[in-house]
Amino acid sequence: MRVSKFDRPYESGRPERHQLRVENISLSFGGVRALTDVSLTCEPGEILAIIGPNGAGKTSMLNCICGLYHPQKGRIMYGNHNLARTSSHHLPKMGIARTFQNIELFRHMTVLNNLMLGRHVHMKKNILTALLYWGWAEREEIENRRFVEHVIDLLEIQHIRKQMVGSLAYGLQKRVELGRALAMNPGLILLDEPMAGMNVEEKEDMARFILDINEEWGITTILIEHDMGVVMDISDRVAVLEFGRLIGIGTPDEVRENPDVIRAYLGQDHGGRS
Amino acid sequence: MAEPLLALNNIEVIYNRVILVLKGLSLVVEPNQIVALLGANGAGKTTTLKAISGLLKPENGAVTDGNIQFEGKPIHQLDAAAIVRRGIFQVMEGRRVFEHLTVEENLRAGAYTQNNPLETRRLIQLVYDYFPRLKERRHQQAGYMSGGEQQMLAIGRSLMASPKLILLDEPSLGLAPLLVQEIFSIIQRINQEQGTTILLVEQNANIALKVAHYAYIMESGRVVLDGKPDDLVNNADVREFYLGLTEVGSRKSYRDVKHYKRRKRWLS
Amino acid sequence: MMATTQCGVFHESYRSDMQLRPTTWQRLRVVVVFAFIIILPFVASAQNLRIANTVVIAAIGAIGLNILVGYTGQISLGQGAFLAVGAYSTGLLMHYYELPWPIALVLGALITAMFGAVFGIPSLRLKGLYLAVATLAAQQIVGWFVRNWDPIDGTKADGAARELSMPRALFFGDKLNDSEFAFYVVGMIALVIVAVVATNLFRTHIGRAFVAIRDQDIAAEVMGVNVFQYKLVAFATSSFFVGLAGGLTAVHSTNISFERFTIDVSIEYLAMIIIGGLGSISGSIYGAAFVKLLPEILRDVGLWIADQGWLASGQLDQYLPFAEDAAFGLAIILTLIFEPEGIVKLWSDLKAYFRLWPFSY
Amino acid sequence: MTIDTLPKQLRENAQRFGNKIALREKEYGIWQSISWAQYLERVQHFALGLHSLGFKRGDIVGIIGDNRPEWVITELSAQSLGGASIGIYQDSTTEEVAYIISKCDMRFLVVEDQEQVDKILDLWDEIKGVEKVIYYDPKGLREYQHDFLMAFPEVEALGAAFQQQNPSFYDQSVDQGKGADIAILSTTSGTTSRPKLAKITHNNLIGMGVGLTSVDAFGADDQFLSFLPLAWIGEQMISVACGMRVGFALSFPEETGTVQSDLREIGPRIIFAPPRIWENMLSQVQVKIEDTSWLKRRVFDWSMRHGYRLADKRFAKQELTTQDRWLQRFLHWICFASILDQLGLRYMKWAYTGGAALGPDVFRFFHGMGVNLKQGYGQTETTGICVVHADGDIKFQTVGKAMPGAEIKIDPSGEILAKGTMCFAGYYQNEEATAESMTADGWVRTGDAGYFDDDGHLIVIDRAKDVMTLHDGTKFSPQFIENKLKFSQYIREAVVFGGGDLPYVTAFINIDFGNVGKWAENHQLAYTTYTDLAQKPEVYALVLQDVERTNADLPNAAKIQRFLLLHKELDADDAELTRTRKVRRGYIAKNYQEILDGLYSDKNSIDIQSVITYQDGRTATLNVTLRIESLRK
Amino acid sequence: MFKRFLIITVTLLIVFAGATPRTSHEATLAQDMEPITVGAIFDLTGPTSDVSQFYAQGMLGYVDWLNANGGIEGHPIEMISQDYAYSVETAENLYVEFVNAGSVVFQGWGTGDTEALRGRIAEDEIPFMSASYSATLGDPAEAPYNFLVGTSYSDQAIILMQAMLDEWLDQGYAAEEMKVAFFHNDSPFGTSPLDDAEAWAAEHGIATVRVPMPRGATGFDAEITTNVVEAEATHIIIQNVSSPAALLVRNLGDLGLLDFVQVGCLNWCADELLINGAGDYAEGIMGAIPFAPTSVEREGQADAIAWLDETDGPSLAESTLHYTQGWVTMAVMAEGMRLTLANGEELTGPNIKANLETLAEFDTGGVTAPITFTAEDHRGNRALHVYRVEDGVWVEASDLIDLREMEMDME
Repeated sequence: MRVSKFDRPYESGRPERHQLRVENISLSFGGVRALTDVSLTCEPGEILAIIGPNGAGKTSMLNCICGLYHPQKGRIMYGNHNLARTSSHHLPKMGIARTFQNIELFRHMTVLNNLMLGRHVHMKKNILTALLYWGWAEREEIENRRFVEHVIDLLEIQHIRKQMVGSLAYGLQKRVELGRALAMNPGLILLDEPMAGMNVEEKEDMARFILDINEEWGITTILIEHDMGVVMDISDRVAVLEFGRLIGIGTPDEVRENPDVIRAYLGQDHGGRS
Repeated sequence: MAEPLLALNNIEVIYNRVILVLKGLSLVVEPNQIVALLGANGAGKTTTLKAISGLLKPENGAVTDGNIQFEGKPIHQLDAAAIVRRGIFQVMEGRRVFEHLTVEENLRAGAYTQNNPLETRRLIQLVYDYFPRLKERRHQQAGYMSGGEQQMLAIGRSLMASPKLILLDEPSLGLAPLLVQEIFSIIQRINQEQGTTILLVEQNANIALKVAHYAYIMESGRVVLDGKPDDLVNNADVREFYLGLTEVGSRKSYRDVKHYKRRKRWLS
Repeated sequence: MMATTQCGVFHESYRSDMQLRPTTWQRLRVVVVFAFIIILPFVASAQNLRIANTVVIAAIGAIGLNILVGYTGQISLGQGAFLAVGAYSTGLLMHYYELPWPIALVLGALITAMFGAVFGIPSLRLKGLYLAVATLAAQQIVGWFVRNWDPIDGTKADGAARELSMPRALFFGDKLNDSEFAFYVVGMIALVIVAVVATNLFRTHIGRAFVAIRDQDIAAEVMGVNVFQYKLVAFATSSFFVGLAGGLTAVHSTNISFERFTIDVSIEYLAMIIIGGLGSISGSIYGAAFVKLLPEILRDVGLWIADQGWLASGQLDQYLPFAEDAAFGLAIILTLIFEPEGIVKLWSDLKAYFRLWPFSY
Repeated sequence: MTIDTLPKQLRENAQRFGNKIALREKEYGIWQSISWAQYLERVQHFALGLHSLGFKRGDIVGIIGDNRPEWVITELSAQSLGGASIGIYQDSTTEEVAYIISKCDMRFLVVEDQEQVDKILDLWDEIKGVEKVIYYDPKGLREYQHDFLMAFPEVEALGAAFQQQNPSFYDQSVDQGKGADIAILSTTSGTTSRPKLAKITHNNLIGMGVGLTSVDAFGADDQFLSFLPLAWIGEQMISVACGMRVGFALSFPEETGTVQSDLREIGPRIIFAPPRIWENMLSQVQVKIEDTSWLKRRVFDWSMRHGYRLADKRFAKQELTTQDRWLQRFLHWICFASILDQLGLRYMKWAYTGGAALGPDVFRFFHGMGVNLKQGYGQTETTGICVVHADGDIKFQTVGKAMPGAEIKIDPSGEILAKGTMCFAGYYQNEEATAESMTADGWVRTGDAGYFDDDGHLIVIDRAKDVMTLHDGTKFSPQFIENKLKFSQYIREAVVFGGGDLPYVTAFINIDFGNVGKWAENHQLAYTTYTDLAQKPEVYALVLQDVERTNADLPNAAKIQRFLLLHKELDADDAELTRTRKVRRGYIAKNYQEILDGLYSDKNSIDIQSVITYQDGRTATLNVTLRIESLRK
Repeated sequence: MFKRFLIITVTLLIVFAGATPRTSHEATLAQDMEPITVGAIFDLTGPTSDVSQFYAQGMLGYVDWLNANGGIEGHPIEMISQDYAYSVETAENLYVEFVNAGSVVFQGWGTGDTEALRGRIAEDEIPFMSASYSATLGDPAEAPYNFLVGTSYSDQAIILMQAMLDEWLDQGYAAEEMKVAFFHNDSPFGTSPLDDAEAWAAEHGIATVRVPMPRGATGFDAEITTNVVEAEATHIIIQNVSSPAALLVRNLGDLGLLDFVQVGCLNWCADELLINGAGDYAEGIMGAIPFAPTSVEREGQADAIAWLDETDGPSLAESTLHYTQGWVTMAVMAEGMRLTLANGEELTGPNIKANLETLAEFDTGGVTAPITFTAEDHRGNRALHVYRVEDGVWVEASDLIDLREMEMDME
């Protein structure tokens, strides 16, 4: 069976997309408040950026959404599920994927295997067939490989397909991590500083990929990013956190003009490519 | 021209005995200057810094060819500790501070080459002058500070060794715009007031070219372009691939990025 | 970048791309290995074949341990215990239920798998050294059980010594504990199956999940891997193979006593996978061979040296056996210093050296 | 029914080979294949799709893009409808593209991706006649809402629907085709001026295929990787003409950047590549050998020494002794096999170089390693090739003998003339040029000067008009000197001037960055960029040695007296090379008039302003000071 | 990379160069007759090496002495031996190798290997002796080819208890007031005598308790507190090797219990090493010692003393009683072979077994009680002297206590 550039493999097998509603969540670690009464929504298909100074609680927010932290107060509703009370390994089944700020790839696996792990939830778990690698297990591997190859093509990482992730440059690792999340064929993707440590050229690539997955694959995207150029260009809406509180949310233009945001985060030279 | 403070001559770096990372890389750092090293990820910038500071060995890397001269003397055979004693201090990417120590303990740890307690006190005061925020948090555990404060601490700690040359690896990584501006203006002040030479690796070409006296651009383990920032910002490739400017000089929108790239020429 | 393939080898389907041995050379190596395996029993002396058999058993056990330690990153000091469970359950099944040995072997391995899964439970909370200590408990508990559990005595006419007396296992009329040839056939078939099956495992999502847990358990969790469940599966799978090795030890012996399954054995197996290469099936086999053959080779070399008359006979042999221990320790230290990734890395370096011939990158 | 057109051949092949693989493309990690039957089906659909869109007999479809199945499908589709295709180099500037499009009155364009679509959009106002632009890689095109844009599968779907309605239309259309119909237009390499469009007929292509395959009997099972631009006649000649004739599988690489590894995977048995490719491979081997360990280098040196000895024996047509043959096998086993493996040449049976002259040293090197490398000679006007070495009759100074079906003669002025089935049908809409290119009795003027040696092998001197008359009256070929210079591993490209009004011989030289860089590293010479390295006095001294070595074999008047190392590599984007990477001597002379003047003055250095062109058409000016090295006593 | 290969290879070679593990003790006196091959394994580096090394020297010493004195009917003995570090697996490997090399009899060492090889030697018909004295091994129905030269552990324990009981009664206590704690190695070796000993104690109204001694323990205070102090044991019998036994004795001494509790050792700790290890605390400890300690003079030690002297070896006292133990064990095996040859029979396992079974009241010069094997009983004797440590040496503390005689008396 030929795989064509005109295929749209992401159109089948993806869980339904829902609105994400974060409702009054508060999170604290032993008295230190990371998030205080934050509420926001993210509509299906939109790109929502979360910005804010270092330590404002942006990553904590993502961790709450994907089940790594459980907020003490509030709900995070995705469809009928309250994510605030769900273990993180259940999230992929609901179609939620994420990447990490400090790259949490499986360093001793090839790029291909990292991406194949993204397909984990789409594969049936049966240790016996796995051991024998007979027929069924092999077919399943091949089917999922096909999907993964589309991700590889999208992210232009063909040349490193069979390299160990640990040996790759930082920028490529970021790309692979995005690929791994994408391989899940999620409905909602959470990206934690996808462009940190990249030069303009690499950021352009990454922006292109994010737009591709958002517009072509139709994946709802929530991202944390410091580069205002990128944030203002590609996001539909921007949420601003400071000291664990939401101090503004709106379209890039609205946020750009918000005095609180300028004071806390942007500075005078805001909106520039810095 | 006076002898350069640091000169890398044709160094070749190989990791794990087979992976060639730097090939025939040469660059020169003049005293009292800020020299920026720009380039994409994987171009070998961090490797270059590690080659200078002797930190390749722990990562199974080795300078297999060429030499590195510091104040006219070869240092590429020395181990990391000896290089620090010669006056080169590397501030690692990702703000590696001692998380369980307080700010002040971190600074004292940075002064381990100092034997004179008076001098140590003077240096701590100096660091606090540059980074008032650190003074505010002097008794706080470093691990609980925000990314920007940790970055400040990492730079401050490097000052404690009174180095002649600071190797600064991506000070802006993961920092909010306001903080980036703040840190870079401090870096510039340190360079001007202390006369400390700085070799700066940075992805944010915009700000790096603003503070640097000279810059090198690396691609695939080689220098492809070098020159004064003023010249470089006029180079078409730098403008397009490092500054994100369009032909007429306005900022390109990230929405309009193409799926193909123009070939780079790297001519100047 | 290093090319991993050879000129003229290309894949027109994912199936062929995902094959284990795509190039001619790799296939040739497989043929050579199989030829060696088949010819060996016909040319080796009985005692050499016996040594080969101990290597075979050790290799199966080492593969099992490597699945847990090397691939999944869960350190275990309970190898001896798991081997004992395999050996005793196989033996007792044969003794009390008079099960044919192949069935007893498989059931024994399954019992060990369950046992392993139970001892994997602490891995939910414990990591690294702490988990190692927890598995050490398995060693102690099993040791105690073996020394004190009455049914083991019952296998003998009088219950003086606590050993399991093994009923005879026959393979085409030959006793497995007597005919080294017969055992070689059985053991080698088992090893080949285990090696293939374990290799297959790591081509699938289940095996990948194991490695993911080792490399980044949080990320694995976020990818939908139920980390705890998979750790238990890893413990069970590993223990299954270890139990099989234990069962084979049992059918290879006339009596089994707890002394075969002490903590020393656990450490010896860890040495095998460290020297051979963590996270590598073939490394497990190399390591098992190295650890089991090193003393034999040392002995032959020593003997040869003695034959040359280079050493005065008599006094020296009193303390020279320590050379064996020293060599052992040295091998582990040298491995850790020079090639922490083990023999398998040396081998792949060697292959790389020739693959890139006559270039060096 | 005779097979006189390529579409007929395709139909025949689909019948004969059925499910055997015809096209193979590295995509999504594997070599996805298309059988001959599928190939025909896709051509049918696409052709009928084009027909539905209004493609008429005699129309010309332009193709811009990397080598992909869609490229040849488009070509065959156009031919099936009685039209022709023209390949446009994908790195062509917008100006070049516009020229060709308007020259052909093109209505249909098939392009690869966003890059090419953008190029067309930029030109849209200039290229009025174009009706449809069909793309085959949709990446990044989701927001392009132009009516004239169509995806390749859409056209195929149209065609499939048409086929339902008119099941016999395609076959009728193919049957109407005649051998004398134009199959493709091919741009001449244009070292001097704007490209001309040569009309190549089906007869030409098939005739060329018959000729070449009768010299070397390719088979249906031989592998071939199509990685050179299909717009180039050389690529058309092997992959389309010969490939279609014998039915071998055509493989397309994944991307331009992966050609090396794709070549290695496929391990082709046939390759036709211009000298540049061979020179690159040599340079790659040289750099890597420099860097390898002592033992490995010794093994290589020893093997090469004996390899050369055996190759020379073969060139001299001496019988190899049993001992020699065993030595050959041993050398192959111990050294060459693995090098060839890494280069992807391990299973090479017939390797050709053509399009320009290959330096004898490079030629000998590959023969030393046991590669059956042959020179071919021809030009666009002779469908790429008309003279070639036959097996066992290889001489490195010559280009071999005329292929079956071709005749070669030298006219009194020394120009090489060719005649035969592969000679083209004239230039498209350019009677004047057509007339100039042929003699009255139908011989094609090649424009090259040459002669036959004692064995009847053709020896090509140079472009006839490049042959220079030196101040003492002797004639000399600059290309000869250039190739001699290029023997040196430190010299990548050279442009030699002299003759005519010029009082002595001079040269522009491009250093080989890899090898000179390596040399600099070994000699503790620090450098940063290409420009920096090229202007080092030490590098001048290094190159000087090679220039002197070249001079030693040259008559006095032809000796190079002054040279300089250029600050940048000659580049097709700056129009200094043709798209097939041949030096455009005239353009360079004009463009670098300042430098040339400097070479003929007493100055030791000159300051110049040089303009470089970026791919997107932007230009930038560089200010450089170039040193001049003088050999005058 | 090759540099590293080189370093590793060279280092390994250096290590190799230092090793000659297996030794062949061939005739030192020129003899024409065909040598007799005897396989033996010793623990020279393993957990029991402290005692096994002397046992090994004794056995090898006897072989050399015998060869120097005419061998067995003119045949020299070629002993092939090797360290097996108490690894059962290695023992099995070596057994197969030595039997293939022509061993007609085999000298084993520990309980682990003896038990593991028991079935195999019966099938291979190889007469087998070892320093493991489990009572089972003396039962030909269970272990047809095993022979016990020393008194079995069970018998040792019973004899020791008999001696203890005698003293206890002499001191005016009743048997019912006696309570024996068996401190034993936590292994088949350690538990081997317990069932029999407990049965005997029960018969005599003596209370008992088992106390396992964990391997590698650095102190036994906990065991002592529970099982001696709180349970008010009056006697302790140790079935373990010398080092842990010495440690136990020191612990007892440190706790001041030695004045209240009588300690006794079975043979693997009742030796010179215990005295070295326990120092003054060893005073008064009783020992069930089947092979006479070096501190008492026996006729049977004379040859060994002379041989050690002749070969400039260490003194017998330095070589401990395990030297004589090895010496005598080999001597008994040699006697079996001598009888076979003397009877004109071929030297095969079954023949040697049959001839050993004719051995009656074989005198070992007083080192052990006379040895008698029959087809029904492979326990060489069931008698020994109980010893006691006095002034730092073992002195005889009882007459020969012979269980066979006692049983016959009872019948």
